[in-house]
Amino acid sequence: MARRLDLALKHAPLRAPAPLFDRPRAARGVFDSQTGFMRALGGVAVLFLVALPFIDASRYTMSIAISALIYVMLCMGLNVVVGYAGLLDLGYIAFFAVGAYVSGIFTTVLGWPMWAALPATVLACIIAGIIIGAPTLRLRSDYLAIVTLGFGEIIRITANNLTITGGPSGIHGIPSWDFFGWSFEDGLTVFGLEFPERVVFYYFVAAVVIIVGVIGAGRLAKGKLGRAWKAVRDDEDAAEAMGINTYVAKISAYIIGAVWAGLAGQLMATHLSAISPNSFQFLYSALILMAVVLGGMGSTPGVIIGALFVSLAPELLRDFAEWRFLIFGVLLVVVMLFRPAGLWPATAILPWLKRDRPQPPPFTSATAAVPPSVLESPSGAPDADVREGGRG
Amino acid sequence: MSALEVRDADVYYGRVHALRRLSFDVGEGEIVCLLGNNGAGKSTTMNMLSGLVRPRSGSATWNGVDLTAAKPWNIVADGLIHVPEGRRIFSTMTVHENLLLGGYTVRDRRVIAERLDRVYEIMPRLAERRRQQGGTLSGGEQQMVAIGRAIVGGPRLLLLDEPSMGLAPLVVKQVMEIIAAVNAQGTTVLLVEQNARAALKIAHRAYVVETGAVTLSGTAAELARDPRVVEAYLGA
Amino acid sequence: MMQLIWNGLIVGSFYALVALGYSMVYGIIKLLNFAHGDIYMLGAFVGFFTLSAFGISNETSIPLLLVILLLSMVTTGLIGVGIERVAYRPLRRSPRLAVLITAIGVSFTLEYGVRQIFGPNPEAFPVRLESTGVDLLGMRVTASQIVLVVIAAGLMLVLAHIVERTREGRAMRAIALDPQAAQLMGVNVNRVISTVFFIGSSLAGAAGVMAGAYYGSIDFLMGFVIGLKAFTAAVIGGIGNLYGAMLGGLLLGMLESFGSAWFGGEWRDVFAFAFLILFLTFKPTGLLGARVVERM
Amino acid sequence: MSALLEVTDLRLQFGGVKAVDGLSFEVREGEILAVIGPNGAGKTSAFNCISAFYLPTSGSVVFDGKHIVREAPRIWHRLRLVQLLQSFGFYRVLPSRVTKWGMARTFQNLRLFRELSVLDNVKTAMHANLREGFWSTLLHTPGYRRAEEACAREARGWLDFVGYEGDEHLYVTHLPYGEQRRVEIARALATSPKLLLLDEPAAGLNYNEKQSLIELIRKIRALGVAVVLIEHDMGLVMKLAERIVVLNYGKEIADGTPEQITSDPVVIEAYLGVDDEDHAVDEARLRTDSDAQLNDESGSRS
Repeated sequence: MARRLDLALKHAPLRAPAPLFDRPRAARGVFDSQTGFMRALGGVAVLFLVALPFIDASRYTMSIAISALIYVMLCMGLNVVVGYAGLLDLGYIAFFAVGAYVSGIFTTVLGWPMWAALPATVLACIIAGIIIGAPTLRLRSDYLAIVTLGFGEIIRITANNLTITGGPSGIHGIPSWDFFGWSFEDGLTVFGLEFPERVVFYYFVAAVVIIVGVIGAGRLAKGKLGRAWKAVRDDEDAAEAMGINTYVAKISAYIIGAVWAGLAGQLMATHLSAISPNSFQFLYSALILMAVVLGGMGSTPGVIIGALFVSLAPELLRDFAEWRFLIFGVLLVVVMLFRPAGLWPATAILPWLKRDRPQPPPFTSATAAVPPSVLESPSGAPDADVREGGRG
Repeated sequence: MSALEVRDADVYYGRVHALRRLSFDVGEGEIVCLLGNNGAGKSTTMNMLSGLVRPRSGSATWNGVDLTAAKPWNIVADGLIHVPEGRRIFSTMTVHENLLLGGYTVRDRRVIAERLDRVYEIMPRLAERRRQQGGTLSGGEQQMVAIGRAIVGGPRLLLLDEPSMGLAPLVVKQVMEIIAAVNAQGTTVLLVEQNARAALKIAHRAYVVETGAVTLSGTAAELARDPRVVEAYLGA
Repeated sequence: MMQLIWNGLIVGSFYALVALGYSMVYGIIKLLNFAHGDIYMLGAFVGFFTLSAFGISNETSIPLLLVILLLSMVTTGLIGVGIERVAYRPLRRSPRLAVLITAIGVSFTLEYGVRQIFGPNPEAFPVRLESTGVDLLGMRVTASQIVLVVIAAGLMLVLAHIVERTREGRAMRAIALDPQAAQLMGVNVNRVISTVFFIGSSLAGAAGVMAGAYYGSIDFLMGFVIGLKAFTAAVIGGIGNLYGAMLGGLLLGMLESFGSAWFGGEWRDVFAFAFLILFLTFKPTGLLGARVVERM
Repeated sequence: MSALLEVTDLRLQFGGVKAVDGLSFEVREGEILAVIGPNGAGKTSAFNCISAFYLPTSGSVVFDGKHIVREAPRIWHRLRLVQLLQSFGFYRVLPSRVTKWGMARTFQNLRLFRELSVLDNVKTAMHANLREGFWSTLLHTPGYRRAEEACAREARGWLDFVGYEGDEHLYVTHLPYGEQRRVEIARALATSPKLLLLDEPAAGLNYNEKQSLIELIRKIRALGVAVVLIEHDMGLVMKLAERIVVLNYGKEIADGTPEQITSDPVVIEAYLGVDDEDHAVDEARLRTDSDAQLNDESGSRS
């Protein structure tokens, strides 16, 4: 067993001595562990996703649901960049645009089927991620914000001015998904059940992509790459000192974020069958960022909640649609002032698990056998933890 | 009657307990020294006195004024001036501008001019370099600017945080002479030092601070002979 | 050629005025005040509101413009101080990302607040400047343009005097270098920061009124692009450096003027942003900015 | 024994300030070396150069036969593009690479990853040694699970080694200061180093904690890891170090065993200070008497 584990590590000059004692295994139940509960919650969410069309398959509901799912996908991607890697991206919608336009151009101008445009979309997004990532690697967070914003504007204005992108009116007649001669347009009858609405198919495609996207981003965040991102976010120098190439870590965060947004862009292009530069204004970058921040940067459930809030709020508050950006603006300030980590912070512990957490242990050391000197503080408990504050 | 009284001060940085019921006094006209290693809580004490951090409990009063409630700028205006660790002079401003900033709380231009003259008199080296940018000075000169800046503010109590830090022994001696001279002109001095040897030479009384609390106190001469101090701070 | 330079100078002086506030605020609390461009927009709307309230429209009087300018400057200055007090001061010890996001929130609030009050459509600015011009050294110069450049230059000179020569200006520079040490000099940091916000915001407000009078129409999103451009200008000049901000503003104005002439007006913004990105990649400290040694 | 780290004529300038000014020393395999000197003498700057965080103005640093300072071709110097290229990782060794070569470090003011748990902090340090790809992470292949398990096991091993007995899932900010110091050392060890640089590891620790730190550093040495520490606490240095390098003004002024250092007049003048009972500062006396007093002092101690 131990040997098999060793193979999972590269050869290194120094290995840790075997653990001295077994630490208690983490609980695995639904209600007595954080991960168990989150998994159960995820399962419920997936069930709900699958069940929704059977509850209400009206065009309106499905359409809203699809756009909400697209928001979730976008937010999960931005969450990788902002929440995990700590890189503020204010032009995130540009990657969405790249995905939508690339798939739109490949299918309408070149006449490729939609599934064939998929690799092209991903590739274009990877390139876009590198283009924006590379020059910004050494910039400070605030410069980064402006550079990404500028990048977003460049993409939008370019799309507005080029002929291949259809100029201000955009691209129309983007085909839907089709497989081996059968298209979503055709409808389908399975075992006597009729699926006439293409929008329902889109819903399922979107749901599958989003489930994969959410789980994938979550898994990446827990592995080696995710730890590297979080380390870069918390302390870049310390991350370098731990052997993490921070350039690579940052670029990879950009690329993953770009690919997620690109996939969302392709979903949207096929869903609406038309795209135009107006859908890619700075406003939307800000909205997605807002969703991530409101929900809780770096927290999957938080980000999903934020995305659903931002996408569904205008529908629920139809009468206040005019006010929504004002409300969002105020909300953003208020959340930052009073709950800077968001509604469901990444560091949140389920309330009923909190009391099980042991308190920080008192300083115990078998080696401290030497009696304290006369200079030792008379009141000083052995767990003294003094630190000079003013040092920088 | 002590000019400065600190009683049972507790300071926390987040969960870190930096000062633990720290108490000491400084009398009018004295040089009192706080000795201790890195991280013992000396700079925290200074920051508490100048209003940069607030104690969670305990008191610090100066001539009856409660320092724990006052704003840093009011404390300075009252003549309690803190020369911070690492000198912290304004590197892209000239020596003269640095000194002028020291007189920020002084409204009367004549008073400022008078004090500037005094600073240039005590530290003629600064007069030579008055147009030079602070960042280009040597460590010793920067320390002089930092002290001079405080003098222009008209201190009644001078808080000096590690004035000898990073200075050559000869320069340390000069700086200590300047401090003694300032004190001789009637300014009370609270000196925080790791360099116990240099500090105990000019101080009247001293306290040893460890892990945020006073562990020993006495006159400078007593402490310089105390075997525990010799072992920990004077001996090598 | 001369015409391009002159046009660049006009646009550049707007950029420079807004960039100054950006740069001052950044220099003193290291915050990219995203809402700064919207203060410019507010300046224009304050002028519009006051003039409309008095029923004035289509005036061309310069004294009236100056009165409105002053009024807008005071109002936007106070709004700037208020924003700092409410939204930024409580976050002074927070991570920079949090403050930056707050600033975006403030920007949204201002933009869509104005939209709720004045509506989404552009409004005609009531005071215009006559645009009959004279030919001078091969360029067409109008009286209004000269007035604008003179006002902008005057404001910048006053600001330079305050920062370089006065006690408060010294305190500002000190806070920018080391806020804690400045506090130990007896500087009331909160008050000085408020002053900086007042000055920066009133300059942006002045630029807004001038832009309204110059272009004739104002709308609630007019601050967004100029905010970006002003930031670009501040960065090109070296953020935190006042002369840098002026220089950067004028330079960017020229660049755009030539860029539009060469590549076509629709590519003007692409040109400006691409220049910013390249510039930051190769010289993040800007033209006059100090090299920052990152201490560990 | 051969030298593990060789520093030759290292110089570092910030603007006009010479932070490190011609420093040379070497570290042999498996020894404990202390670097002492007054505050601001350039110790931390030298550390930062050695671990490749700062690019020295000149000089060479060779670790385990590999050069940490790289020379750029002259043309780039002429074009003044060296800094730009270096900031993108050309003509320099990134600190992460140095860590992979086997040099680990801690920081003067604790720099743990604040939003990661204790265990994740240590796991992060194993980044370079973990066989874990993009697809295996996405698909949770058996290889990924094994790597994660091995990583956790190794991390726990290091936590046990440094004597951390608390909950591994706590956020580091919830730990007392002394425990955080331990976790930081565990994290540095998890990079699997041959040389460990400790920057003021005892700052802010109380007496008991210092004693256990001494034990810990001895244990680390017993693993065959060389340790270099910057420290102010002379008591700790004297107990631990086999060799001491004394810096002043960025220059090395002495190098020797603790006994040699305490009796070196140059060191005493620059750092340890001279025992001068008189209150009045008397320069002449200080110069003439210092040697005699020193001899007294060292005599009485030994």
